[in-house]
Formats: sequence, C-alpha cells, structure tokens
Amino acid sequence: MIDAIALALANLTSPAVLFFALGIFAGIVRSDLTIPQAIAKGLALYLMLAIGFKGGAAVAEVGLSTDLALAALAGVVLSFSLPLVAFALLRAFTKVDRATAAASAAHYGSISVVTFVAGSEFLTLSGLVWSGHMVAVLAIMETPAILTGLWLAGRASKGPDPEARPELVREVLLNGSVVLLIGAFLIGWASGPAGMARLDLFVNGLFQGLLCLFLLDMGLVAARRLGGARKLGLSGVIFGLVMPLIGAAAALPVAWLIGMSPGDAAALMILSGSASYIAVPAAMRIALPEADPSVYLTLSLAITFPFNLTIGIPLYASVAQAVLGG
Amino acid sequence: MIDAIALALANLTSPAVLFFALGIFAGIVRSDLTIPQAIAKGLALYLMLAIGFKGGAAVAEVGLSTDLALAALAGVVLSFSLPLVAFALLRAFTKVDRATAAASAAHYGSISVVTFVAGSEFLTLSGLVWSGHMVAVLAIMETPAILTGLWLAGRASKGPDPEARPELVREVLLNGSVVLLIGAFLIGWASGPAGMARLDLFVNGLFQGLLCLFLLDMGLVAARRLGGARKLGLSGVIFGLVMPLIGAAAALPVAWLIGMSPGDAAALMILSGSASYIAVPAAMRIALPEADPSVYLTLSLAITFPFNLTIGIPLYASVAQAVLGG
Amino acid sequence: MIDAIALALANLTSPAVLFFALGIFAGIVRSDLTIPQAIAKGLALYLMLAIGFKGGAAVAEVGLSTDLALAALAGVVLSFSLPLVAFALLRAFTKVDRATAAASAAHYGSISVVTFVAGSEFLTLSGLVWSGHMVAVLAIMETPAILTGLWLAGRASKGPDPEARPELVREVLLNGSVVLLIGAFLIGWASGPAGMARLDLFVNGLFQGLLCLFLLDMGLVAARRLGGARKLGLSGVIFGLVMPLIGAAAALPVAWLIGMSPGDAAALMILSGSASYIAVPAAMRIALPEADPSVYLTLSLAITFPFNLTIGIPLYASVAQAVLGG
Amino acid sequence: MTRPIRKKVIAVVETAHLRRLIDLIKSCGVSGLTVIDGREGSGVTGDWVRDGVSEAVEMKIVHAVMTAETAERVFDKAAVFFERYPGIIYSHDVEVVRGERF
Amino acid sequence: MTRPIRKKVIAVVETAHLRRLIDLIKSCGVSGLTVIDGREGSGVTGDWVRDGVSEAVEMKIVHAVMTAETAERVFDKAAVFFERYPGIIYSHDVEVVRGERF
Amino acid sequence: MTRPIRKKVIAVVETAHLRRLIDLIKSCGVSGLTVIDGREGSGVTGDWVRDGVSEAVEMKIVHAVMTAETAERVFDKAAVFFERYPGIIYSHDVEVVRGERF
Ligand SMILES: Nc1ncnc2c1ncn2[C@@H]1O[C@H](COP(=O)(O)O)[C@@H](O)[C@H]1O
Ligand SMILES: Nc1ncnc2c1ncn2[C@@H]1O[C@H](COP(=O)(O)O)[C@@H](O)[C@H]1O
Ligand SMILES: Nc1ncnc2c1ncn2[C@@H]1O[C@H](COP(=O)(O)O)[C@@H](O)[C@H]1O
Ligand code: NA
Ligand code: NA
Ligand code: NA
Repeated sequence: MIDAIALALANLTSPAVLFFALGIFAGIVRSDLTIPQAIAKGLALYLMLAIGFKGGAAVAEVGLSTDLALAALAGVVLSFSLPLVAFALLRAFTKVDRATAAASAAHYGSISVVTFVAGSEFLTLSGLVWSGHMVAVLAIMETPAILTGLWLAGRASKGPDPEARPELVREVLLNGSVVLLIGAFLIGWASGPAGMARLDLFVNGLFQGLLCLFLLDMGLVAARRLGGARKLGLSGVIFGLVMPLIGAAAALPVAWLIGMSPGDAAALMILSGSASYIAVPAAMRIALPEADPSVYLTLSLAITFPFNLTIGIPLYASVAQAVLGG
Repeated sequence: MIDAIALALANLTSPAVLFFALGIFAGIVRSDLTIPQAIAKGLALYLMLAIGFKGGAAVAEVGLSTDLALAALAGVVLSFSLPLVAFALLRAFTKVDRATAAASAAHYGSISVVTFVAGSEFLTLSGLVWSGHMVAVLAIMETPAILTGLWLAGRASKGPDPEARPELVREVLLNGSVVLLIGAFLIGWASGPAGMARLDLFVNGLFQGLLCLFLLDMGLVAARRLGGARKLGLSGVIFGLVMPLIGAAAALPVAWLIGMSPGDAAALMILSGSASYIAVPAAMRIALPEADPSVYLTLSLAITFPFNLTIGIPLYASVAQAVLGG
Repeated sequence: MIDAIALALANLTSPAVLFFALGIFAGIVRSDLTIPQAIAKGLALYLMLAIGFKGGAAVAEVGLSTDLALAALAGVVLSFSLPLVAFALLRAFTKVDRATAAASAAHYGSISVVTFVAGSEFLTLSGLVWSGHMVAVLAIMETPAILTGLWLAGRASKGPDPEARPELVREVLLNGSVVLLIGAFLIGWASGPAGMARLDLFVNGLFQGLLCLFLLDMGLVAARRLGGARKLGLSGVIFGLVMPLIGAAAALPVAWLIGMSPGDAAALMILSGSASYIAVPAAMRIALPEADPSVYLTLSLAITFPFNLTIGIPLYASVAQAVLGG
Repeated sequence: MTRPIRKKVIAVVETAHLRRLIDLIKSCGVSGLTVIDGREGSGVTGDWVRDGVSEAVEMKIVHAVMTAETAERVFDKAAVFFERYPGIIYSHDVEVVRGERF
Repeated sequence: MTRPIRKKVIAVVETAHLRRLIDLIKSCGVSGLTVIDGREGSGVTGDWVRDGVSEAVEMKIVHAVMTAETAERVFDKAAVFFERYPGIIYSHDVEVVRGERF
Repeated sequence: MTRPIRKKVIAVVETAHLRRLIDLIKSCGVSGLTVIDGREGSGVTGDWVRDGVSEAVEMKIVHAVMTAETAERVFDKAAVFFERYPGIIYSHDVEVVRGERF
C-alpha cells in the first residue's frame, strides 16, 4: 500500500506528467503557447515507431510464445465487448443520443497509444517487466471496438452511411497508427538486436524527452477540450472517470485466466482502461457523422486521458502487482 | 587578453556560429534554402524546454539561495530601465517616430532566448560556471521592458489601444515563451537529478545539434531582414551595435553590487545586452500597431543578434572574467 | 560471391530498408499514414546537414589530398556525360518527347542525397571505408547534369525559357541542398574533431533513426508515384532499372583510373547510379515546364530509388570490392 | 475586354470526407481543383482547430472553377452530401483566361 | 435554378489581432467562419513571410459567409478596426446551398 | 451603402514560378498581395500533393485585390505566362473598404 502511494507520487512528479500538467495550465490560462500541428503529428509518429520497434526487438530477443496468441485474443475480446458496457452506461446515465453514445462507446473499447506509451515507461521504471508482444496487442485492440460501435449505432434510425463504406473499411483495417505500429513491430522483430543496436539512441535515448514534448501538446489539447465538459454534464464526466476503471477491472480476470505476468496484466489493464483519440474518432467521423465529436473527444482527451495518466496507470500497476504478483 | 582573443576565435569557429553564418550567406545570395516554419518553431520550443529544464535541474542540485532573489531583482531593474536609455538614444540620433522608438526600446530591455542559449553554451565550454537560476532570471526579464515601452509610447498622441488590453495583458504575463521557460524550469527543479537522468540525452546530448539547425534558420531570417537596414540608416545600425554594449555594461556594476560570480555576471551581461525577437514583437504588434515592425525586427534580428552571437558573447565573458574573476 | 549475397541480405533486412518497404506497403494499400510535409523537409535538411558535417569532419581528421580534386573531376565528368547516354536510350527505346527525355536524362547525371546517405551507411556497416571528401563530390555532382539536360532540350523546338534564366542560374548554383551540403561540409572541416565531439550524438547517434523515418516517407511518396509507371510503359520501367546500372558501371573504370580505394569507388558508383529527386526536378520545372514531371519523378522516385536502395547499393559495393579490393 | 465567365465552387469539408467530396466533384466533369488546409473555424456543428492530435474534425477547403452547368450538377450532388456531413458549399461567377480549359 | 444569395466577407489580418477580429465578426451574428494560414504577402505596411521565428507579423485569412445585413454590420465595425491595424477586408456575393444556415 | 468595387485576381501557380508571377503582378502596380499554400490539386497537367520530398510541383495560390485597369494589365501579361506554365488565373468583383488603398 505504501509502495503504491510512493509509486503514484513518483508518477505525478515525473517530467512527462508534469509537462502534461504544464500544457493543461497553459491552455486554461489561455497562454499563446502552441505546438505546430506538424510537430505534434511528427511526435505521434515517432512514439508509435519507437514503441512498435522496441516491442518487436524485445520479441526478437525472447522469442515468441503462445502467450502472444492468448494476449491478442484477450485484447480482441475486451475491445469487442467493452463498448457494450460503455454504451449501456451512457444511455442509462447521460443524455447523449444513440449515435453519440455508440461512437463514444467505441472509443472505450479501443486504446490510446500515448497512454500505453506513458504506462509502459511507468512499468519499466517501477520494475514491472512487460513483454514486447503487448505492443502487438496494442495494435490489435485499436479497431475491433469500431465494429461494435457501428453495430450499436446501426440499430438507430440512421445507421452508418453505406457510401462511406470503402473509406471506413480502409480506416478500420489500414489506419495509419495500426500500420505504423504493426509495421515497426515487425521491423523491430526482423532486424533484432543488431537493428536495435543501431536505433538504440533514437528509440530509447530520446523517448522520454519527446514524450514530454508530446504530452505538453496533449495538455494544451486537453485543456482546449475542457470546455466541452460542461456540455457533458456531471454524469458524463463521471462516466469518463469510471469507465476506465471498469475497462481496467475487466482486464484483470482475463489476464489472470490466461496466466499473464503482473507486468503484462498491468499493460493489458492500461490498454483496456484507455480510450482512443486517433483511430476511432477518424472512423466515427466517416461512419457516424451525426454523432457529436465534441462529446467523444472531450471524454477521451479531456477526462479519461488525464485520469489515466495521473491516477489510472499507477493504480492499475499496483492492483496487478498486488493480485498477480509474487 | 590573449585568452580573450583565443576565446573569441573559438566562438567564431564553433559549429553553431558557423551555421548561423551559413544561413546569412544562403539568405544573402538568395538560395532557396528554407527551414519549414513548423520546424523552426519546434526547434525554438525545444531550446526553451531544454534550457529551462537544465536550469531547474541545476537548482535542484545546488539548492536555492538568496542569490536568485537578488539576480531576479537585478534583472527586473535592468529590464525596466534599459528601454529608457534606448528610447533616448533612438530619439536623439535616429529619425524613427515616437511609437517605433518606444517599441524598439522595449526590445532592448527584454532578452533573446537564443542569445542566452548560445551564450550559456559558450560559458560552459570556456569553463565559466553559471547558476541554473539564471534561467529564471531570463524568463523574468522577458516582460518588464514591455511596460516601459508602452509607458514611453503612451505619452505619444496615440497610445496603446485600450480595446486590445485583455490580449496584451495575456501576452505580457502568459506569452508562450515565458510559460514554457518557467514551466520547464519548475519541472526540472521538481523532478531533480532523477528527472535529469531520464532526459539527459534529450536536453544535453542533442542541444548543440539542434541549436545549429536553429541558428541556420536564424541566419536565413536575419539575412532576409538585412534589407531593412537601409531604412534604418547609418545611425540606426550604429544604435543596434552600441545598444547591446550599453546593456551589457549596465549589467556589470549591478552584478558586482550583488556579488555575482563571474559566470553569472557574464550571463546577466548577455541577457542585458540581448534584444527580444519573440515576446516583445508580439506584444508590440498588439499594443502599438503604429510602430513599424520592420524597424525593430531589423534591429533585433539582423543587427544586434548577429553582433552578440559573434562578438558580444565572448566580449562580455572576457570582461566579466577580467573584472570579477579571481 | 557468398559474401555479396550475405551483404545484400543484410541490407534488405536493415531497419532503414524495411521502413522504406513499410512506406511502400502503406502507400499501395492506401493507408492514411502520412508524414507532415514540414517533418519530411526537416528530415531531409537533417540528413544533408549531418552527412555534410560528417564528411567535413572526416576530412579535417585525415587532411586533404589531391584525391579530392581527382574525385571531384571524375564526378563532374560523370554528371556532365551520363545524361547523354540516358537521353539516347530514352529517345531510342521509349516514347517520351524530347523535352521530357532531356529533363529525365538530367536526373540521371545528378545524384540522390538519400541514396548516398543510405549507401554510405551500408558501406560503413560492411567495413568498406570511404573518404569524407566524397560528400563534397556528392554536392559537386548535383548540378552539372542540369546543364547537359538543358543543352539537350535546347535543340528541341522550344528551348529553356530565357525569362526564367535568373531563377534558373540561382537554382543551379545555389539550390538549398547544394548550399547546405557544401556549407555543412566546410563547417565540419573548420570545426574539426572538437566540433564533432559536440555534435556527435546529433549527427551520428540519431542518424539511423531519422533515416528510417525519412525512408518511411520516401516509401509513401514512391508508392504514390507508382501509378505513373503505367504511363512510362515497360520500356520506361526497364530504363529506370538499367540506367542506374549503366551509371554505376561507368563510374567503375573512372574510379580505377584515378586510383580510388574500393570504398570510394563504391561511393562514386552509388552517386553515379543514383538519380536526383530534389535539385533537378526544381530546375527542370523552371527551365523546361513542357517536360512532363510525372515521367521523371516516377522514374527517379518510384523505380530507380527503390532499385538502388535494395539491390543497387550492395551490388555496387560488391563489384567495387571484387574489382578494386585487395 | 470581356472574358469568359465560369463558376467557382468553394466547399469547406471535414478531412475525413475530403476524398469523397473530391470524387463527387470530379464525377461531375471538372477539369481541375485545388485543396487548401484550414487552420480553424466554427459552424453550426461546433468549433475546430488544426492541432495534429485529433485530425478527425479538421477542415479542408476545396476550390474548383467550372462551367455553370457543371456547377449545377455539383450543387445537386453536394446538397445531398452536406445534408449529412458538416461543411458548406457555395459558388460565384469568375472571369477566366483560357476559357476552353474549364 | 436560382439559389439564395449571401455575402462572403474576406479579411487578411495579423495573427496578433486575429482573435479580436473573430470576436468582432461573431458579434455581428454570423453562423460560422473559416480561417486559413497565409504564407507570404505584401501591402502598404510592408512585406511579411511565415518563418516561425517572428510570428508577430504573419497574416491569417478569415472567410465568412453571411447575409447582406450582417455583412453591413461587419463592414462598419471592421472599417474602424482596420484603420488602426494592418490588413484588408472585402466582400462579394455568393450563391449558397441550404440558405437558412447563414 | 454602396462601396467601391475592385477586382480580386486569383492565380494558382507552381512554387517554382511563384517569384516570377509575383514580380509580374507587382509590375502592373498592385498595392498588395497575399500568397497561401496549396495542399493538393489536379489539373490538365496532372495531380500534385504537398509532400516535402519533391517540392517542384507544389502549387501556391496568389490573391490580389486591385482596380479593374490593373487587373486588365495583369490578365494580359498572365495570359502569356500561363501559356507556358501550369496553373490558372481568374478574377471577380469585390466590394472593398478604404477603396483608396487599392
Ligand atoms: N458561414 C460560414 N462561413 C465560413 N465558413 C463556414 C461557415 N459556416 C461553416 N463554415 C465552415 O465549415 C465548417 C463546418 O460547418 P458546420 O457544418 O456549420 O459546422 C465550420 O467549422 C467552418 O470552418
Ligand atoms: N491589394 C491586396 N490584395 C491582397 N492582399 C493584400 C492587399 N493589400 C494587402 N494585402 C494583405 O494584407 C496584408 C496587410 O496589408 P497592409 O495593411 O496593406 O500592409 C498584406 O501583407 C497582404 O498580405
Ligand atoms: N478548374 C480548376 N479549378 C481549380 N483549380 C484548378 C483548376 N484547374 C487547375 N487548377 C489548379 O491549378 C493546378 C495546375 O493546373 P493545370 O495547369 O491545369 O495542370 C492544378 O493542379 C490545380 O491545383
Ligand atoms: Na480501452
Ligand atoms: Na536586453
Ligand atoms: Na547519377
């Protein structure tokens, strides 16, 4: 318990979280601090390339086991099913319409790359070992939730637009973040320790610094979205704080069932508890233009992401450690 | 003396200064070499984040003393008062109108982050130790000069626009560079040596290289502004060369008075002798749109900045060393 | 022979080539993965700055010999003459008009910086030592081919536009990549080992990683251009595969004649076999607007570049080693 | 001198739907079009700003010069399109050089 | 087919004053607007180019489609605004789809 | 209220020829102009997209507001220019504030 609190405090005073807080502050006081869009996108690409490559290189070192298959299956099941819970909660306790609830629900089945990135750094620094193949699980979990979301919406009066289908299929299967994550993972795997030796400084040495810069931008973006919280109402805000706990809690028995290590279980909880803000919003704009983006972007960026970054990650790690650890 | 000349030569052949010269050259011959705006802005953000963080981490190591309070006070006094000198000189010896003279004067009370960054690298390489808290002084000196400038202009027929006041206040107190510098300083301080260990490669290892790239861009920008020198006239150009000397000279007795180390004194002279090109122009466009930006941007970017980078910095360092050194 | 195949395989599984392949894949399946233009340009600037600086620093260490003069002369001769071969082949075997053939021919006399960058990494990793001054040869070879191309086109009905001449001259002599390459080379030379010590992490540590990111973008760009291959026809595609072999083959006797080391000979073959995609297209748009850019950009980016990156580079290295090596 | 008159059609459209709008416009038979990036904006469906984190709601602006008949066809199709998707479309007359191109 | 006619108002304004101009336009009752980045330009107050070092003198372009009456109000207020600040403002008629939106 | 009428001239031009087109327009006596970046487009000479690798075929858009007579001069010169280079140019009337500026 004391350990958990110490961990949580260490997390809150890590440069990455503090830069996120700085971004929130700058955004709230309406400072003119901004990160150019191209830089923000470049940082996101870097983080995905680096995490993918590191995961693949780790797999190259320890070899692949059936663990990956089981973890992937667990991820797919969680990604498919969590939106059902989220949808039911949103419809029961908030006033958002069916399409918006379905779209928001899809975000919670999917994952947030930067939450995972920050979480995996946290795990490494707290000495919890996670497997490289969790990066593949990360990529695999991005999209199943989109299908559940569309199915939920499809039962509304106005379903997904059939003419947008080709674009949607491409977005679901081939969106940039999935391609880059899986691609970098495979490249890290294929090029192995020799490749890692060449890219070490790039993917490891710079990682924390560029993560700080990216989180500064995330803070600015989250702060800009905070205004949307009023529209959500109290029940919406509570949903954004409770749903990640539900997601993470759902991952725990699954992780136990397939015999995951505490580190991998914590990673799965982080994934399961996080909400997408890249792939799913893009798919939802295409398929469900009626759904209100200010609702799901506020939920994901301004409520769930800050919660996970500050409280969720150390909490999930402690619980995984306590329940599954030695 | 010989040492001073050796130092000056070492400065002139440092990669950073040579890349600045390359930028000037490319700009003058009208090469199509350009740095995308987003990259230039990203580099500026990096330099502020890194210098702020390094300063804070240094303070975390040696602890805070009353020295910071004294240095900050010295900085505020210099920032408030130097514009008065600059304004008097501009009105006496050049033909610029009152609003433009006031706006230009404000630039000389404020500071240039990249001059400080280049200067602090120079100090470190020449073995002059400066305190991390000078970064806080840097941030603190950014804005007082703006107020003096507005006061000087306010006595002209058409003072600062009252409707622009809310924006101006925000610009003065919360402009991006101040927020990022102070924020990164506090984060460096809070996260201490542990944080520094994680960001070392990012804020130290890359620093020189990214500074070179940024100075290449500064050279291109300065060269583009050189055309404005004709408009300034000989007296204007002389002002741009003499004013930094006055600023730096004014800092010397102040530094002596508060018992600064030679390194800190040199840093204060560099700050005092440098002229803003980010925060002050932005504030002046808001509050004094009548002031001619081509005058103050030419002075700051095309005359004073190159002068300080090449001659000023080693000169101030030698003088501080000679006067205050062992 | 076995060595050559091992080298070729090592090249194909290097992270850099694999990221290029990932870019091609993402482009072909029309993923929405994109690299912002500012980031791509920033990466290109970085690669030129780094390779130039490294070359200069290497020259500073081993000193300059007549070898540079001879290598430069060889480069100039190749750059001037290869377009004649390319033009003859294009006119004899493909259906492209005279202006387009002349413009395309110019690309093959000139060089591709990133091919050289990838090639020089490959040489270093395979233990073939190349001289820093080859970077100067790289810069020198960029533009002579443009003159031959214009001369070839000038004999067509509608020659280069005389009113565009001032811009063209500037583009030929002062285009950004030449200025940055030569500038960084001279700076590396002037600042020597001391300068290199300060920039080591930047120009060496990050090099592979940023090259990977840039090649990912090159893959996306190449894939987008692949559609143009249909327009080229089979004979055009074959030209794009055979011409680099001719260029590299032409460099071999020249290298032998001037007594180059195997490493330098391989570097010259890589340069000679590569085709420009920055400087020459820009010059051709200015001087020969009638020439069809989709032809020369497809040839250079979508056919010759991938060929050199995957097969050409290890092939040239093996041949240089076999013919000129111990 | 009188010059040929054409219609310039301008649309503001979410990046997510840009490809479809371009296809729609091209299918009406235009000879060319130009797209530019938006920076920020507001409309009945809310505000947006280009920030690189969540590109889903960024807008692009499409410009195309065409004959009046083609513009009619574009408008008819676009009216349906913009019933469902955020964005606006409008047009006005322009004088062109080399009228046969459009 | 005749379509509703609205005014499109276009302004070029320094980034430093963009927020105030947007407030000014919104206060006249427009339903939406779109801002785009300028790259370079020149006017009576001199040249500028977007370069990332000194953003103070960069320009943004604001587009807004509105009714003629709203445009009148915008013009009246903007005339005062642009007396003091660099930039220009002008308008022209456009044909719109879904006229009730504007 | 009636306001002064001017011509707005708009040109889409390859970056490689931007400087010459700007010189051409300025030589006709305009008081200012604004350039913006294109993102992507297509025309009779093919497609392009801004990607940072091969900038040679990227387009810029030039906007300039001027008197009708100046526009006539610009059009005459530009017609020759665009015979050889890719791109388009067109114009339309706009109502301006502070008409003496243009
Ligand atoms: N009246 C308008 N004038 C200019 N741009 C508009 C206008 N209305 C909407 N837009 C643009 O189109 C986007 C989507 O509009 P809407 O469908 O009204 O939300 C807005 O975010 C603006 O960028
Ligand atoms: N006649 C014009 N046509 C197009 N843009 C203009 C014109 N005049 C001014 N501008 C733009 O507005 C900015 C400020 O104009 P000014 O107030 O004339 O300096 C210029 O830098 C241009 O970007
Ligand atoms: N009808 C058009 N409407 C809008 N933009 C066009 C049109 N035609 C050409 N353009 C733009 O001008 C560029 C060059 O045109 P072109 O000379 O037809 O290849 C195209 O790539 C487009 O960006
Ligand atoms: Na989730
Ligand atoms: Na100063
Ligand atoms: Na070549």
